[in-house]
Amino acid sequence: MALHRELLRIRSSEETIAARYKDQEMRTPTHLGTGQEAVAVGVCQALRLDDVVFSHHRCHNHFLAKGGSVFQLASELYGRATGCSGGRGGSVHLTDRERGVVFTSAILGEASAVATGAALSFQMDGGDRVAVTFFGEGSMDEGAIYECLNYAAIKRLPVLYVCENNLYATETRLDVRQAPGSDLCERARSFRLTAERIDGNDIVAVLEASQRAVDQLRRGEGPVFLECMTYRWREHVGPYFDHELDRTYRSQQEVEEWIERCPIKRSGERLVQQGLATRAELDVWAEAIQAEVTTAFDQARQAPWPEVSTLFDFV
Amino acid sequence: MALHRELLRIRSSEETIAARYKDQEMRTPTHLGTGQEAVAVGVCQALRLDDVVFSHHRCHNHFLAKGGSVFQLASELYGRATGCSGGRGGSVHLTDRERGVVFTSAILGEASAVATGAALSFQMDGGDRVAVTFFGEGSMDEGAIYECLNYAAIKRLPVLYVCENNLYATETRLDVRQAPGSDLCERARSFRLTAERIDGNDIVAVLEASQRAVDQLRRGEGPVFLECMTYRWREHVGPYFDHELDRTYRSQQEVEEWIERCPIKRSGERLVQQGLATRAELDVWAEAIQAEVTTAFDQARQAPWPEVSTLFDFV
Amino acid sequence: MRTLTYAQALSEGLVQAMDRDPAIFVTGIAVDYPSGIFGTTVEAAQKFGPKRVFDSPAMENALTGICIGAAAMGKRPVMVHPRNDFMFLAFDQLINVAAKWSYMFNGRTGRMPLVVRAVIGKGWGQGATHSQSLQAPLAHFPGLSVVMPTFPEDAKGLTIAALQHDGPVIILEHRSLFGVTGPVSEDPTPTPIGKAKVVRSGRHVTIVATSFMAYEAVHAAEELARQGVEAEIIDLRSIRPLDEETILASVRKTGHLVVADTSWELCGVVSEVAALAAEKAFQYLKAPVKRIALANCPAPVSQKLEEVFYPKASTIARAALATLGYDPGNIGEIDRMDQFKGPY
Amino acid sequence: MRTLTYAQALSEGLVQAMDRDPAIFVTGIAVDYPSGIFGTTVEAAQKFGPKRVFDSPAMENALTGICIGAAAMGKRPVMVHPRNDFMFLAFDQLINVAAKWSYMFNGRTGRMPLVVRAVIGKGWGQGATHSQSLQAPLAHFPGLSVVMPTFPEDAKGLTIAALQHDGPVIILEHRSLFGVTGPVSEDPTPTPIGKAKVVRSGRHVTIVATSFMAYEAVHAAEELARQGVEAEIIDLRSIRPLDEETILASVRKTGHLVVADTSWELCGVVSEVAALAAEKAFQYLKAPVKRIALANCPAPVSQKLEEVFYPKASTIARAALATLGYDPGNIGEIDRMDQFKGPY
Ligand SMILES: Cc1ncc(C[n+]2csc(CCOP(=O)(O)OP(=O)(O)O)c2C)c(N)n1
Ligand SMILES: Cc1ncc(C[n+]2csc(CCOP(=O)(O)OP(=O)(O)O)c2C)c(N)n1
Ligand SMILES: [Mg+2]
Ligand SMILES: [Mg+2]
Repeated sequence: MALHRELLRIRSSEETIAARYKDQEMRTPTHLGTGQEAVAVGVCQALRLDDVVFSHHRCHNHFLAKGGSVFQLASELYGRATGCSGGRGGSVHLTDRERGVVFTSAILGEASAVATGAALSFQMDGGDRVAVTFFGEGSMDEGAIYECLNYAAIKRLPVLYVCENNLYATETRLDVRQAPGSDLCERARSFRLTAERIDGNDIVAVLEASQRAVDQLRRGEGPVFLECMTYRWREHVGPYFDHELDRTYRSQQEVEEWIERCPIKRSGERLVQQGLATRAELDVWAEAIQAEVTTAFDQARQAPWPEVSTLFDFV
Repeated sequence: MALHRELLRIRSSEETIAARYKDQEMRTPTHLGTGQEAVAVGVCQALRLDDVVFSHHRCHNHFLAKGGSVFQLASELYGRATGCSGGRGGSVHLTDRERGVVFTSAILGEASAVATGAALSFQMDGGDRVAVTFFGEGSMDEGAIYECLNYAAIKRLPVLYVCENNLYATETRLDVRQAPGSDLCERARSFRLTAERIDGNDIVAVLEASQRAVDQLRRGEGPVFLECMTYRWREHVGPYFDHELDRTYRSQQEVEEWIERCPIKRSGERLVQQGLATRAELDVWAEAIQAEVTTAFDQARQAPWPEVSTLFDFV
Repeated sequence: MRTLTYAQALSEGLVQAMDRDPAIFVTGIAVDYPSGIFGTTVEAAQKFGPKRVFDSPAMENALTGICIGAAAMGKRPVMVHPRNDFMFLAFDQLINVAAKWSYMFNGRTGRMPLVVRAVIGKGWGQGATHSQSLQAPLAHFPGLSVVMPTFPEDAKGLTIAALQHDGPVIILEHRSLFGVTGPVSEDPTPTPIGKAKVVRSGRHVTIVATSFMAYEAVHAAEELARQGVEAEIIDLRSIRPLDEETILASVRKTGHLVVADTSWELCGVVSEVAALAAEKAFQYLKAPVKRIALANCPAPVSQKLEEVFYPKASTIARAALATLGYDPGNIGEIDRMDQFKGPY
Repeated sequence: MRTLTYAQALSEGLVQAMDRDPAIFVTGIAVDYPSGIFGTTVEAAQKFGPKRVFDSPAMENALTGICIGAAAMGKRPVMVHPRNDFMFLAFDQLINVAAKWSYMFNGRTGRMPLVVRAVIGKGWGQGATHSQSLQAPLAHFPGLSVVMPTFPEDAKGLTIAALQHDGPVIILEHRSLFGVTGPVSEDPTPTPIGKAKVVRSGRHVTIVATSFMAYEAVHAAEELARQGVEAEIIDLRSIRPLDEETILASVRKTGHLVVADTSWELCGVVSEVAALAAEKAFQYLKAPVKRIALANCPAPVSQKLEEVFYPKASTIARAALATLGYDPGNIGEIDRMDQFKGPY
């Protein structure tokens, strides 16, 4: 139930951004995670507060799932001083050290290397903290990721590589970026990582696989690669659905099939089947959460701008 | 027999460099290929004049095996205008376009990407030319190589990746650079290349594997990765044997075992067994070739320096 | 002459060059999209098809090497970076291979006709890693040509020139200029690489500027004219090779120099031009040179901070007045409202 | 005070810092070899063992990110590049991540105590891709500190300072200086980052130089003294932050400026310093500034070409005489014979 609430909180936040982004007041290129919430929530639920996560350009889900606040996210998008990064980082540069969100970056591969380094320091310190890096299958086009996988395997670092395979990099299909029959898990295994492909839209499947992975990491048995099959509902960057802008790189039918596999819908149905909640209750939760989110956004929009005098702070 | 002569020509050249380098007149960091000759000769014998090769810092073998001249190599090392690169490139920057030696580079990964691009242009032009890149297993530590393998496999480029696995990168053992049980061919296969590991000190094995590979490339059936197991006799850079400088990163015994597996000794024995030559004849060849090589080096040492007035040519 | 936008001019230059030279191909991420690098590769993709305009995985490092290899074999690759910030991943190939290619082998392995296009500068809230301008670090290295078209005619002209050049050329295109319109000749007239352009002549002060700052300088000059100051505006266009003569001739005439660039000051283009004057036109300088660059910090996202981070037309005008000893105070509201619409 | 070589000083600084701060570790290729980066990591490796000094695969890009991640979690990584030319592969992480780290998140994700050591400059016949000096491209970007020790005391002092700094610091160490000896204090005295040093004072001409060129400048000054010219030598030491005051104070005093750096001119350190004088000490300049840099081409290998490619003590001395209007002709044979022994 906590999981479902988390899914709802993220979904409402992203959809609220989608609605408000069109006002041209959030002046920061934004990549919405609608449709991929189960990966973020499933993985983060398997983590402790002192575990750390790193993410790429599509990072809102991960920031929120690890405990980041909607108000701080909204403030960051509005460029306000109350943003998680003081309004300086924007949509793609989120952080919340208290919650273990260390670093997100809009350049492919960067955050995965940084996460691998966090794991190196955890290993040096002993203890059983783990580092997680969320990235899209597009990062598997970059050489940097293989340097990371190799290094993590050599040193058996406690790092979890979570690849959200949503089939597209911007508007580019997999077949432009991988030879026929490619298997990302096989690549990871060739570097001697444990690797598993799962349904990224099934919150329970993600949670269970993450728990297995995190247990392995805490036992010091080497890094894990999780390939989570999922799908981005909206355009690559910006608030619209592709069909609203007549984009044709993927078919409307394909999009709708994936919307059918909505991770939240599935989570809700499961709760209902298991008698843990009624449809009515789910709707009540959804409305309550949407109300909280709306308030957070309204407050963020009223929040103060950064002082011009702070321009040179923290260079 | 031609193969054996080629092996001898390369061996004498490298050993002549080793002897003369100590005079401090070849002012260019030099990585000798002694012990690895069979890879260069076996692969290049499977190529046509209009095929092209690319190499890394340990490139003398490949330059010579593709038809480069000993005099031009020696001149390059002596920094003379008659060098293959006019004395500007030094040991690690050799070229001979007429013979199909395009580019060699001392920075890991560079030449493999450039070779992949040559193959792209061959594919665009139609025809059946192939590009070959020689590199050490150390390049498999760099992300760039995986970008190349992925790209070549996606486009089915006519490029042959020849990895000379001599077990060390400088003085670093494989276990520092690869997780236990790693298999470089498996990595290449995970990107959907055809991959094969062979005995790089067996000239016939290398030639046959190269012919199979080149046939596949000419047929447009996609790139091939050859892992050639071999061994560097002398120090990583410079003219000495490691034991002469009391280096301990590898055991004297290991070195001697590999010297036992000398590719030239094996090739000679094969010729004798097959009755194609007598030991005496082999020695005669060796002396004749050594004489030619000595002359080439003597001439190179007498060759003119580049004119100072040419400093700014070809910027 | 008909007017085109900067984006249309880039596109036309590319298409005309590809028409004449079948060795040219275009690759990089998103080049074959309907949105085609802000529209600049769309016509080329339609006209020449996937054999000559093709998408790629995100692999900046190796893809640069691949383009170099293709160029070595006789092609003229155009590699495009939707953001020049990604190009750091290609610096090894660009600087250690392409820039050295013809020199290091004494010309024996041929020339290196590689063209790299990259988008620089601010859109809105692009932040610290999607808004940089890498001309200075790139131009530092002999063997590369680095050009920065400001006006549509040069967007086309430098594209044409780069695609006729036989060494590597990097074309840096400013995001805020893509919509700017200007006259562009129909035929493929190259803009010479290594030649700056006096876009407005004047006798009181020389303003040397690059890319979007040259565009801003023109607005600044109009305001200055209203105040009786005749500024000579030099659009640098090429960073390497640098057109020393055009700069020095102007400084000798005006004795006053303001330099404005889209990047930072330290070891930047502004310092290069100022140093040139101090070394080779020293006797003619009547006042200290003035450098105008980005605030000395990474680029913030928040609009309130962006406003003070980026220099504007008014910054240039005030600096010009100051070097002339006039009161920089009374500059009218000359800065254009930012009309940019997201998301990028 | 006892004298140490530059290499010994680098080693001592590292060891003393590691003694005091258990968070420091050293990695990069070859750091644990018996030859340990020209001897500079050998004692550290022996004393602190493989947990704190460990070899790595050749993976400059990700390893830099890995060091950044470790630094973010409280370590003080020292990443070493046996040649700074390999560092291009790390530029994305260094410039887009490390340099932006603390600013882009408004300090909320902590500071970035990363130290990167890299060997620059000529050994012998290192050629175009193993002899560069990347201070200018790196210093261009706010968020990085870039230092270049010349004398052993600063080799130690800047190592100590870098390992106490809470932002990323890049230490560029010149290959030709490793054998140079000089007095070095026993205790861990940091050399302040951002402070240049007047290594010789004089009233006729200011010579601002970096790294090996500062070393050469000292020799030049001796010859100049023999000719009655008192040169003030400023060893820049830090490129970013740049010590404007020390430079300006000297220029105000002498009115003559020569700048010499180990890299190229265009958008280089020589231009930065010349521009600074032209902007902020203009009234005091009595003659054009003179920039001394590498020949405007990649580095050739052949000894005969290397001899004319690299500026030397005599180049500096002649330039100083020229700016003072004296005959630069009569400079004695002051250039030291190249004693370098191979292979690298
Ligand atoms: C090094 C680098 N190259 C290119 C880009 C441009 N870019 C931004 S997002 C993106 C696609 C990423 O796709 P993926 O990793 O699958 O993540 P998704 O957007 O699908 O969630 C690209 C190519 C970049 N940000 N960084
Ligand atoms: C990008 C890069 N990183 C590091 C180096 C330094 N380096 C030169 S040779 C070498 C080892 C290469 O080993 P390998 O590729 O196996 O070739 P081998 O020397 O064994 O023939 C290294 C690390 C380099 N040249 N380029
Ligand atoms: Mg994707
Ligand atoms: Mg090896």
